[in-house]
Amino acid sequence: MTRFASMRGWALTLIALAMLPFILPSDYYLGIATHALVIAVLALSLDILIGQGGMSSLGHAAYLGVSAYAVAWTTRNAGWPAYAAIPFALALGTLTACVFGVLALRARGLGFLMITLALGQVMWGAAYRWVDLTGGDNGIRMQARPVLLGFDLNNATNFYIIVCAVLLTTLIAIYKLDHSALGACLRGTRDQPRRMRMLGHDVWKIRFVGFVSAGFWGAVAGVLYAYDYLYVGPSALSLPQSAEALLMVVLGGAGTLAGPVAGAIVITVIKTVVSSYVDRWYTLLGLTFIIVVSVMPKGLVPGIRSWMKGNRA
Amino acid sequence: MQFWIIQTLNSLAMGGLLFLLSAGFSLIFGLMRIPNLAHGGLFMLGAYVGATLLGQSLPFWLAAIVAGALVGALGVILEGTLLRRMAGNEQGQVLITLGISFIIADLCLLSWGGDPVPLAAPRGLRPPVFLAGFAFPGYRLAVLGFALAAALGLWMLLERTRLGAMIRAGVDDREMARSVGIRVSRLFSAVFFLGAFLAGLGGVIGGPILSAYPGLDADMLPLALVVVILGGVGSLPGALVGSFLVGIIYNFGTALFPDFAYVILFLPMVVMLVVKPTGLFGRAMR
Amino acid sequence: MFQLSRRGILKTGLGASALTLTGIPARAADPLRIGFLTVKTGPLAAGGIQMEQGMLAWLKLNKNKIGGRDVELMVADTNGVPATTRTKTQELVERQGANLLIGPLAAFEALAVADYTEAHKMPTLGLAAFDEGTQKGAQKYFARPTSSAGQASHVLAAYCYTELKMRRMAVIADDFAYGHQQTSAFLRVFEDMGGKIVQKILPPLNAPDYGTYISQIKTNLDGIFMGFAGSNGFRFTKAFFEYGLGGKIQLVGGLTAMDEAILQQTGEDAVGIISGNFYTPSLENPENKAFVAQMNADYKADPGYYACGPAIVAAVLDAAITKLGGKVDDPDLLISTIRSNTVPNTIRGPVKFDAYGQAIGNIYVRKVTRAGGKNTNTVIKTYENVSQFWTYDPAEFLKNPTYSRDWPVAKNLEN
Amino acid sequence: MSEIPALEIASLNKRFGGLAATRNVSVRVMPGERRLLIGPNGAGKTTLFNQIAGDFLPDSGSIKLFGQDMTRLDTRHRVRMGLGRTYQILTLFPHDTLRHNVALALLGTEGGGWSFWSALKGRHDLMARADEALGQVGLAEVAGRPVSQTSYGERRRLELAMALAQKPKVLLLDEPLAGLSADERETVRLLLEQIPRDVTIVMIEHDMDVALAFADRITLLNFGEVVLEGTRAEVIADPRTREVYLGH
Repeated sequence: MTRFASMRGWALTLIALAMLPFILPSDYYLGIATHALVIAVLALSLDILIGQGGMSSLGHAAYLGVSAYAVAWTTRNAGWPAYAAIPFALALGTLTACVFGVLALRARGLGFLMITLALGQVMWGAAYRWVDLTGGDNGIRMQARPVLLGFDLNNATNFYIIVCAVLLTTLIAIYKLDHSALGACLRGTRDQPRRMRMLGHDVWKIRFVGFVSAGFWGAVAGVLYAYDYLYVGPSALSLPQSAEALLMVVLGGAGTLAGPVAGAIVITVIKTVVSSYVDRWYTLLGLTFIIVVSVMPKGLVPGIRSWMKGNRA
Repeated sequence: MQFWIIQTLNSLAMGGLLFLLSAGFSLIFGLMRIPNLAHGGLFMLGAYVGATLLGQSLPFWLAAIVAGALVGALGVILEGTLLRRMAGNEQGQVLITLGISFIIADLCLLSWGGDPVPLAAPRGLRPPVFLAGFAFPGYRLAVLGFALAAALGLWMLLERTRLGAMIRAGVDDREMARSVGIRVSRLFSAVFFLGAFLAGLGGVIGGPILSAYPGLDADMLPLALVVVILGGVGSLPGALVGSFLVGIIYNFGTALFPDFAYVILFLPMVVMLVVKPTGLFGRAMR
Repeated sequence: MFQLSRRGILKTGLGASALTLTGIPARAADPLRIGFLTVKTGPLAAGGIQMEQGMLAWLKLNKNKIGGRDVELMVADTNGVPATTRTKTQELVERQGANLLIGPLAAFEALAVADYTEAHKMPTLGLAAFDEGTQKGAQKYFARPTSSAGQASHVLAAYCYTELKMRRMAVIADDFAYGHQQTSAFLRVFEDMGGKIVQKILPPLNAPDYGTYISQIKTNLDGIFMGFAGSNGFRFTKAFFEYGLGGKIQLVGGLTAMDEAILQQTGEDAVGIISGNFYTPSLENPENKAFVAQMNADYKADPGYYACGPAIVAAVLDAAITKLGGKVDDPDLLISTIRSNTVPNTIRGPVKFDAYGQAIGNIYVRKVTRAGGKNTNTVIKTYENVSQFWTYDPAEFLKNPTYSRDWPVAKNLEN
Repeated sequence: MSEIPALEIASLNKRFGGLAATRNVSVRVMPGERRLLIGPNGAGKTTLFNQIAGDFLPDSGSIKLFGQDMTRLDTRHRVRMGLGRTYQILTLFPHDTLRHNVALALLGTEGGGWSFWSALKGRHDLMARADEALGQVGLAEVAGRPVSQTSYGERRRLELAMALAQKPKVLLLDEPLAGLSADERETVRLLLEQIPRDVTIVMIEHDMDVALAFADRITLLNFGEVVLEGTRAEVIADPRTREVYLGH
């Protein structure tokens, strides 16, 4: 029953997303929808760590940033075509996650949070300072989005469709991971690492694989980010970006598929739409953090679900 | 030779300032396991409030204490209303304190505007002191002295008073503290007051060097983090040694390896976390 | 090419009045929709708020009219984050139907939206001082009535060499593009004239303390050039005095190192500091006097680098749109009119544009004086009609790399 | 008998701060043997288990499984060598089904935990073997139920099923009967009896009625030290046993 209800919910959501280009009055709104869904991929990737692995990271934007820089640099400075730039960016982003994983997985809980934060700051510092490679604070611009498989991504609707498709792929992959043996092991290491060890599992390796797959999907978000904004600068891998991704996950509901997407949409709307009408939107964003965490500690999606259940009963 | 002497003095003076910044952060982190990301905001708020009080021609040291107390009171309110309910939920605490820091930053901007607000040092401490042929800012030496005095005071508080004994017990083992009848909630309020008080006080004392400006919070918070990670969580000697260590790394590091200035503090932090996650003086975190 | 021919046509007959008579009359009832990109939250908000204040003060003085049309000012807060800047730009252009844009504040923001505004043929009046905007990356729909990053540095270097007879100098600047470009421009002219930059210090933008850097400064210098942004110039100067160096070495500042926003806070320490800028509130022209009075009345502050920009932009726009009879529908015509105009009476003095969209105008060398407890950047020498290329040939100039951390190479550093 | 012991602990020492938790402990358990560890609370029984399992390393001494040294090995390698363990305090995955819990145990020893695409539920062979293991402990009917909806006794049996599913050669049982009703004890006792003799068992248990009947040999620990070791009768008869328990 609930399974059916949730499948129906997903189907409706997907149809709504697919209809968006025809409903929205202008490319501007479609652009905002695109931004939200791009960042939703980042939030989803972080949720592999948080929801399944129980590891809150404050350096997750690093993979987005590295991969976005890789796309921009190879496209702009080396003239690579997209089909070369994208795999390279994904590989580089994933490699970054491997290095981060080796360093950060020595600790748990707060220690883990602090290492990821420090590593993220190091990456930010490098992006800011390594001007030859990154253009420093000026960042790297790209002229145009590529044409992929005859699909001109410079058209807002086309790009939106691609982003939707990638988001859907991410959702399916995470759903599959969630129900796979690895997903089960990952949750096992989250809840009872000692027990998992006693059952013969390589806890470190399981966490590492979870960490790196989160990094991979973060890198996927980075590719989309680079093509979405056609610009990459240090702010793409800054602490606020990482913290925002964390907030999106917690806001929407960690460990759920819909949660991070909902969180990404809410935060994007506050930042882009609400900020046009409310001068003190920064305070509002802070209040959102506080209210959501205090009132719905499990996040919007589980919160609303249980509220609806309560109403029905 | 002069380079080494003056950079050492710089390191020590900056270490003193960092100690005032991070002692409270470390206490709260150690006892309550709250990574208080609003600490930079509280420090900045202290600086702004201090500037306003100085504008009312309060004496400097009184302004520092009043600003500290006001920020401390705010800390107690935040702890009681928002953070206590989040006990044990680190992720929730991180996000709430981050939210608080956003609000503090935005309201400071609203109240004091965007231009930097200077804080005047006490008149007698303004002129440079001449030591063996070169000048060194008198106020910075005073800050170093004050930080050492504050460290001594805190040490006395922690080692010689009943409150201190309870705090230490709580840092070591919270369950144990509870089981021997310490009212942990009241203790937490006290610690949060103390931590926020130190942040506010530090903001005023650091004011003549740093001045109050938007972004001061974001500039200071990472420093507090680095100090605490290097020195060890919840350890007063750790915070003191960590502060001086960061002062030394920053001053000599940026002078000797200018290309690494942007990451000079985070690289040692990563190394420390990987090699000795508890920091120099810290005990294992659960 | 296209620009030039368009300009040619304008010059050879189609005057403004002719256009109004022959073209579709502008509907004066419709307001002129100006998208204003600024920063009102986050660490860059100080400048962004002043930017908005400057714009509002000018509009108030001019009865909310530019080129005879009512203005609808649409202010967007970018938070100083380029991704947000891009979204906000899209909002202003696509949703709010802006006729033109003013801003954004920071160079990296401007770079992030440059391709977008070009692609959408959106006339953009730039404020951020970055050399790319009007040099190698010069854009068609862009004009900057303020200055490039290096424009005032060139002048200042010449002043230091010629008037102050300085020969050995150090440069210190924030370690980001704006700081690099200011110092590199200074370095180039100073060394081309025969001076030596013997020390180059680049503290990180978010340096918590300048003590360590000040301790490194050589003592046998004729002067120090400061390429600081935000409050860093103020913080550096204060520390400079704390370390007992005040008055011993002449400080010379770029566009923002001694900005009005921090001038009063710096107190007596500021006295005697020399800086170069395209504007200063003590200018005697009537437009400026009225503007400064308005700023003082509304915000109790003298306009500085950030506040003056929009007022200069507004005057340039006013002239161009008046010439066009209020008609702004054709972006090509609007931008070419802006660029081909000479505006005699902005608050910074006369403004005209070069072929790259950068204003050619006065650069003022100023010295801080103090009277009645108030600091003033007093003009001590005016260089007229200064190009962003200084005295270099533009074509030759553009063959070189854009000013950066590493170019021109400082050949005379002593360690 | 020159047979290689299933588990051989030699001169093991472990100190925590100033406290000696394990003092020069040497124990040899022969293949197929049922060994009971007894001793008052704090005698160091679970600490010893933790060191055998590899939760932490001893300061000195050695631990061998069938002659192979594993003193410094990772827990998971010990498990692969044939070590199994149940816990005194239940540490199961409460939101998952019993079947899922056993499947995790199977994945631990057999590998195959790296699949990130195919659904765990769809691994029919794995699930069948998990059901089989649950059948052995009489939990076949509730295999699809989440652990949180089962009784305490059922969870104890699930612990056993998870350990047995891994086909251990040496099984450490930490108080398998603790907290059970008389009926449940009897059930578990029967299950323990049914474990074939190719599994060597070392058990900590306070329920002397069951434990003494089950054990071949008994080791008495106190203050981290082996006080004595012998057959059931020897240990019961020894005055030191009374001393340790009554003197405490």
